[in-house]
Amino acid sequence: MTLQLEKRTVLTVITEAAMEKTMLRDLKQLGVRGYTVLDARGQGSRGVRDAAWGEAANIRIEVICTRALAETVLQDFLIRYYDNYAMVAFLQDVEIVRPDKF
Amino acid sequence: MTLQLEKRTVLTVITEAAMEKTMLRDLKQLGVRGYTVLDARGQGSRGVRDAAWGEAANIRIEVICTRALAETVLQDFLIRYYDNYAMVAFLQDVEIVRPDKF
Amino acid sequence: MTLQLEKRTVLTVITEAAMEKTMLRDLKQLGVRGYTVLDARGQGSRGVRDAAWGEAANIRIEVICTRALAETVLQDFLIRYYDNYAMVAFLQDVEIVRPDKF
Amino acid sequence: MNDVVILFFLLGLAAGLVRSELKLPSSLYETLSIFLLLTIGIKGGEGLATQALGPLLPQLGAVMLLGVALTLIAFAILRTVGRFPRTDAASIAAHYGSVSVATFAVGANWLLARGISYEPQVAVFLTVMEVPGIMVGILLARGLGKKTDWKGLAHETFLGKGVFLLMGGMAIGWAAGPEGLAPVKALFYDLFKGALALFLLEMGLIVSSQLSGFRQRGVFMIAFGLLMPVLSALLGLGCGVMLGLSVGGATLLATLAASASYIAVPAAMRLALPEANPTLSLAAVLGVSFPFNILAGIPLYHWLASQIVGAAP
Amino acid sequence: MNDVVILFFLLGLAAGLVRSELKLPSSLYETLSIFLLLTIGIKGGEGLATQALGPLLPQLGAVMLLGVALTLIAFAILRTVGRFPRTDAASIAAHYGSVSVATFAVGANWLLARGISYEPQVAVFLTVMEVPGIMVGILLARGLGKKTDWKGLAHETFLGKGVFLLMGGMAIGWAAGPEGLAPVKALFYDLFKGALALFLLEMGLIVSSQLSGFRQRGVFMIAFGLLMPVLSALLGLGCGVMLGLSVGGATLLATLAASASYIAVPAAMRLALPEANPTLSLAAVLGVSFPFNILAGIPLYHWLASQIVGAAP
Amino acid sequence: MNDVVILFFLLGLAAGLVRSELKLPSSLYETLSIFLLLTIGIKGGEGLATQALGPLLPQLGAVMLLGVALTLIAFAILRTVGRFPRTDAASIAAHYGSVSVATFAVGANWLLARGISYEPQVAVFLTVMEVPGIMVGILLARGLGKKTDWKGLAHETFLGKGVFLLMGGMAIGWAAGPEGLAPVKALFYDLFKGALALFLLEMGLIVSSQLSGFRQRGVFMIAFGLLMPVLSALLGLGCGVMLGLSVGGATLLATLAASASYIAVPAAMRLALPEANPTLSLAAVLGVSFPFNILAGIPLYHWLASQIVGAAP
Ligand SMILES: Nc1ncnc2c1ncn2[C@@H]1O[C@H](COP(=O)(O)O)[C@@H](O)[C@H]1O
Ligand SMILES: Nc1ncnc2c1ncn2[C@@H]1O[C@H](COP(=O)(O)O)[C@@H](O)[C@H]1O
Ligand SMILES: Nc1ncnc2c1ncn2[C@@H]1O[C@H](COP(=O)(O)O)[C@@H](O)[C@H]1O
Ligand code: NA
Ligand code: NA
Ligand code: NA
Repeated sequence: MTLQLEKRTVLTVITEAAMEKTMLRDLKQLGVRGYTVLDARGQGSRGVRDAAWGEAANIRIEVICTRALAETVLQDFLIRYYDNYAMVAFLQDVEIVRPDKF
Repeated sequence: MTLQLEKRTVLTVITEAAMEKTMLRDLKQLGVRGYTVLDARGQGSRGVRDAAWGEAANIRIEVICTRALAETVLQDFLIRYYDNYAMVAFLQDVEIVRPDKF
Repeated sequence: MTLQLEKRTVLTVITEAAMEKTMLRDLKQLGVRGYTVLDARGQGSRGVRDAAWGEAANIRIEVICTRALAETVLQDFLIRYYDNYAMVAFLQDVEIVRPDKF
Repeated sequence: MNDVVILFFLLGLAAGLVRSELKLPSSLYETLSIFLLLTIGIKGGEGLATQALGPLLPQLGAVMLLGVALTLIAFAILRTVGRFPRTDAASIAAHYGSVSVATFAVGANWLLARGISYEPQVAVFLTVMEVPGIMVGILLARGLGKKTDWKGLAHETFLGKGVFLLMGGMAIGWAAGPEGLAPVKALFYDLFKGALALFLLEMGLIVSSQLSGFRQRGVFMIAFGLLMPVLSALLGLGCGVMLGLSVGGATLLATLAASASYIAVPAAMRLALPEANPTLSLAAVLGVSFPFNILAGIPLYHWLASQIVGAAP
Repeated sequence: MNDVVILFFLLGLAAGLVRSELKLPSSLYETLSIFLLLTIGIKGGEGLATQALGPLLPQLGAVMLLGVALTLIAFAILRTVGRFPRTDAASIAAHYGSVSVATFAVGANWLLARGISYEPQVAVFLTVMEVPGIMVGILLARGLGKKTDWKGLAHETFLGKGVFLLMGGMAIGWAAGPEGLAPVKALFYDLFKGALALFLLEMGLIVSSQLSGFRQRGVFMIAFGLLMPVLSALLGLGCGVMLGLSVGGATLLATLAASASYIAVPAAMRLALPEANPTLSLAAVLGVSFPFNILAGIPLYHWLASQIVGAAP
Repeated sequence: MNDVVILFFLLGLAAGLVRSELKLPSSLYETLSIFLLLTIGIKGGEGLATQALGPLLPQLGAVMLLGVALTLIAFAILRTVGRFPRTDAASIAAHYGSVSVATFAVGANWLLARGISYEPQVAVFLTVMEVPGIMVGILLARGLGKKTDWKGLAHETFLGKGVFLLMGGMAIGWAAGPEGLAPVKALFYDLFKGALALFLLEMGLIVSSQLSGFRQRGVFMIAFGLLMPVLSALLGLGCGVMLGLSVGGATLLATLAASASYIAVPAAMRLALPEANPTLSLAAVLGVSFPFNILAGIPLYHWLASQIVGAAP
């Protein structure tokens, strides 16, 4: 048996921890079927975000989905959040198994 | 001096925290020489996995190795774990230095 | 409106937690404008690094920037740290929006 | 019944049910469980230090048999009445044949608050009763085939955090004795009830998160989650009378029998019987049996114990 | 003024200012804040258990109006004197119309250390005063348009960690009463001041990290951060006298009025008024008003309260 | 010798050796170490508050010289007898020239449990003795060249968590005095021994994880890890007698001299001497010297101190 690999896209969003609930809700509304969240700290154009204090922490959200959906989500997040929140987002190609999952 | 970059593959597995010890043992048996583990939370086809409670948490395992080994591990994990455990896995190409390490 | 995606490179460094402050300072000196740090554990050629004890923990630093800068940083870290510290580093291509940020 | 620690459980439950943002840091939960396990062990060991250990061995044998019996009974009910597939039945039965440290802590606290004493070896019972459910459950599902990694499993069980901290605490309590323990009592003894209260706050949150598991087989699982503890408590009481325990001791043994594991057994079943559905068992154990035991079961078992032990010759 | 808990705040501040490596684990900060919120609630509830709840309702109405008034006044000052854009003015005003639990805890501790008693319902005031600032602030920025997700916001506010733990603690304290609480007092009461000390150590670190926020509009923000609390305290004192509070109670109500939120309101504003600059408000609240209140404000408010309440007929 | 806190260390060690699943959350370890550092500082400061500080300065000079001497002696032994490369010898020597807070805490606890008092300034000695080992170690490896970032290193050392919390605690204890500290003693003083017990549980786990470091140069490192502390303790005793310390004070100074750093120095060496092998030093310090000191060393140093100090004119 050989591996049946298919191409998908992973969208990674690094943003303020305070946005977790809101963004995960948006993701579901946009049709995403799964996501993974990690706690993070960092620095960017909006200063250092690294605190014991939850308000000043970051999260890193990872979503594997089709290219089209990834672009839709990214577009949507750009419009809704990019101007007012500390946020970075990027896309990468990945190979997955079980394509029906994503 | 210019950088000597070589291609390798990174296999990422997101799964139940309870599987950490077992899967890391498997990785070594399959010949993997290094790995990195992060604590994670998330949601997928098997529901929300996000709890203070260790049993319901996720981990994210990352292994950099040759394409062939990555596919062997993925194949093996697919057969052994995919049906019964919350699990997502994917492959990506990466460029590394010091190819003797991986 | 269609998404304006541009290519950049993400440099990932997995290393000893004790190096966090030093490496982040180096990154800034080399001209990097942002980074993200995650707490990690793992194993490699320098043994298991997985402890309650901060001295034996890992971090995972992620920097999105131009290809050229990523290679400069990698080169610099290779010379400065690779021989004496537990460290793994790799590059990946990513697609970003808002290219002025990186 | 209106012990203050129970109010914290209800608060956590309410927080989960109304979807409050309340969430305890996971390291607080881990710290509290390490603290409770160590303290229960230390208290048990301190008690054992003042008595002969000879009569303990047969008692341990008896309670292990009790655990085996409970697992087999649960399995039979789940297979015949519940018509569950073999593996699911075995996995759920293993949960009910084993014990819950949190339930034990609430029971011990309930007795202490009422000035009812109990034999220190009940803490040892707690330790040994974690094991039989797991072993019998796996045997019921797999038979004596070679596929099960018994060595790894024994390692998991005996060297898992729960059993290790209980036994370790016991060794410390036994070796140090009442006087040796004095310097650390301000932490381990004086703060025990407060720590239990915070722990139950988190338990309330956990319980509320398991209730969605009743979507499948809800009615049967709820009935089983209520009746199995009562049946187990009766057998536990019988065993307690047989071993000559006091009213307090018999109550606690009944509580142990009635309690079902939600930490050690789920973890062991994930590894040994991966095809068993973990949602079902956790919903029954955490969504029904744990709340039932701490809210209504313990007073009931104590009432039964005082009837039976008083009446026994 | 040289309460020992203040020394911990100064130590944290010093650590931040000299860029020491000192950093508390984030789960310790979370644990301490859960602990403080629960304990303040429990103590308030315990006090309420011993008195009639009838007169409470009009008092709650009065302090909510006080919160509304403070928000409107702050907004007017920020718009006219400060010439801030509408949204920024509304957001900063919301912070000052709301309250800070940490400031309250230091104030209550200050009174207790001096043997000055206060009415238990002040803890209830703390809970209800979290809300008006947020609501009025959003109305000021957005008007009554439909764009604001009021339902989500109400959920955030009432079921957020802060209000939920305060109200939950109150319910527990009220239901258990002084005797029922006895078993958990070794944790919640005896360790309160030590926990407050550690919490203030972290507050010192947080304050030092916010000082860079003064790069913009520094002079005005510092003046506002000093004078707004004093003005608010005077209104709080007036309200306290009107409600017939004791000197201690009036001091605490003045402290609440003077305090500004740095947890619930910033989070709510991030979601409801994302274009408001969060750095400005946090710099004023944490960099000026919080230290001012705990270092100089509380003694001042107490002195004022003893003048006014003593003089009131 | 059978202090109860030592039993927790042995339990942690056993857990590591039998590869139990036991693991404390990292934030618990961090919290406990912050707590111990602060408390040791506070206690020292409280003691100093009641005495003149004049005679302290020459004493501090003496113990810093002691630290320099210990580093040089260790370096000489490692170079000549051990035939280590220059950098490794310097790095290991720096560990042994510096001190360990955990060892100090066990020593102070040992004395307190036996009602033996000691001079409060020994806590100050602890603070200043962290530094010379690091400085001398780097000088031995690098000479006075410009390559070392002395400024960064001084920052790391003096503003690192350890020294900062010790000095900060001392300042608080000194400023607040015995009465001012009363409100926070329920946390910092009453729970000290319990916290030390939990901390030593984790230390046992850490020690067990370092034992694999003996694969290289095992025999020499074990011998060095046993004998160097005894030699250092003798020098420490001599210094204590010279400073006119009591038996308790001399015992603690000997314990400090005998102890070797496993937090501040390894971190400093990683940055300043990256090519030194960190595994070797940690194996010796944690795998041999730390257990030796807390299990056998402290009683031995006390016995020696009582012989010598009693005999001194
Ligand atoms: N160039 C970058 N590479 C990696 N992470 C970044 C980068 N820029 C920003 N970030 C992360 O994204 C967060 C928000 O970025 P910003 O909106 O630029 O402040 C930061 O706190 C970092 O964690
Ligand atoms: N599409 C996805 N993108 C990113 N992470 C996912 C996705 N689906 C699942 N996951 C992660 O993988 C875990 C297990 O997935 P599942 O087996 O689908 O429940 C989830 O808890 C998530 O953390
Ligand atoms: N092949 C690998 N794949 C993923 N992570 C690795 C790999 N090798 C090493 N690492 C990570 O990098 C750290 C340092 O590696 P090393 O210098 O090889 O000890 C390890 O502790 C792991 O977290
Ligand atoms: Na049971
Ligand atoms: Na206010
Ligand atoms: Na030393």
